[in-house]
Amino acid sequence: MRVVVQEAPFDLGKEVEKFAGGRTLSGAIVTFTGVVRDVNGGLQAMEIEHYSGMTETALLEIATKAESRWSLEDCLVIHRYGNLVLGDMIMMVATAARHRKDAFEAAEYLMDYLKSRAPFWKREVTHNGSGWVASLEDDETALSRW
Amino acid sequence: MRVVVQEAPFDLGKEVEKFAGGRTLSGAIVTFTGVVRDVNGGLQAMEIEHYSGMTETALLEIATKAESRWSLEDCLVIHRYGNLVLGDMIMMVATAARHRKDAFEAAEYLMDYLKSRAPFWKREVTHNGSGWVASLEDDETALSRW
Amino acid sequence: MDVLYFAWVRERVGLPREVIDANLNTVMDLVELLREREERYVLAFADLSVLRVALDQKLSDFNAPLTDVREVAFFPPMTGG
Amino acid sequence: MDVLYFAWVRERVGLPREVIDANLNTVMDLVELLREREERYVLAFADLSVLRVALDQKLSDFNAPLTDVREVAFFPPMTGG
Repeated sequence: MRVVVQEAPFDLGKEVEKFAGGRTLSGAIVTFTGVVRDVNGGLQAMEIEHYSGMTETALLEIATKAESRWSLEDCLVIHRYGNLVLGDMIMMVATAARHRKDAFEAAEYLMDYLKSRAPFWKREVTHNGSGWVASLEDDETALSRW
Repeated sequence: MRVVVQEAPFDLGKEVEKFAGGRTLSGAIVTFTGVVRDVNGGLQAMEIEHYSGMTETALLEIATKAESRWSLEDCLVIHRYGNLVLGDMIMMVATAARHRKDAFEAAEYLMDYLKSRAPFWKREVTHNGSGWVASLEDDETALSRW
Repeated sequence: MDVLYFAWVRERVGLPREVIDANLNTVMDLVELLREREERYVLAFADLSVLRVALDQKLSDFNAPLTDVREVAFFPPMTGG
Repeated sequence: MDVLYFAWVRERVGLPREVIDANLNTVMDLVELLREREERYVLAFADLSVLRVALDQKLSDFNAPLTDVREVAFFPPMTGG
């Protein structure tokens, strides 16, 4: 298990290669990558604030729960904070399991919990000003399926 | 949409980087990678036979169905055939969507259909001989959820 | 008509592909014709429930007509992914 | 006791962190104390249903006791991922 919180960009290709490479027990590797996208048009940048200290603890707790709940060989969470621009990669998760069902479900679980239980807050900067991204009802209800 | 059937290895890191890079509409990228794993111990190699011609058509059909069913910006399927060894990557799929639910579901759909509707047959070579991998009841029933 | 065999069907029949010229209505007629020819076909087509058939590279079934079909393929359930 | 504010709570309060020394039973008592101090706290804590609280970096709730707590953080619902 590896959990990383950093301001610097990460190299998605290298991280995936490193995570998936050399595995002989896991038949299934799933990754999710979150990208800064232009939801309503006019997005220029995204600022991500986080609660240093609590973030790392929360991510480790979420990853530990995923590993105890599914049969995983390994899992990885990388999440950035600070200033990002359109198209930048915000975060990624990766899971390795013998069976694809475990790898998929664990990755979805990690994402659902990251969305509303890890202390990050996004602020969007557009041509017209800036504002905090509102949390979605959907994200909260997504947790109820686990 | 891109569908590739090849004997040569593919570079997972480069493929993921190329697929995910530069997107400004998709917030969610999901990938699945299948790796040659040692199920029962003693696996030395895996040989993958395929039905050249039908394979490409079947993969395109599966990918087209995924794109019509979910709101995807793009999807990618790479599948190898020939001789592979333990730890080799067999195949990968990638999906790009605005929302993570679409990206996850479409990737799972692609995998479920690849497993039992694309004309590939795996043969495992172990210390004790070799044998064709049996299809799983589970893989057939997995299709019924879509 | 080209007839193709894959995986253990290919191994039991002993060849990957052959040409069959005969006046046949359905896939089942082709199976019967092959079974009557030699023991190895009887073995390959012993249990049709574990076999799949594709007509001109599209999955089909044993009751399908062979009208205008140029390529028939027999194989076990697929194990891709 | 350190009190931390994040995102728009931080903006409304006007600072990211401050030290509060008082004899308080629960988180709610701390909220009341702050609300009585200045208008900006009234604004920040106007609707508790859109606020979350963490005690010593663990998610908690407004009825939780502050016994032995060294760090309280207030913030809106999280939007990670």
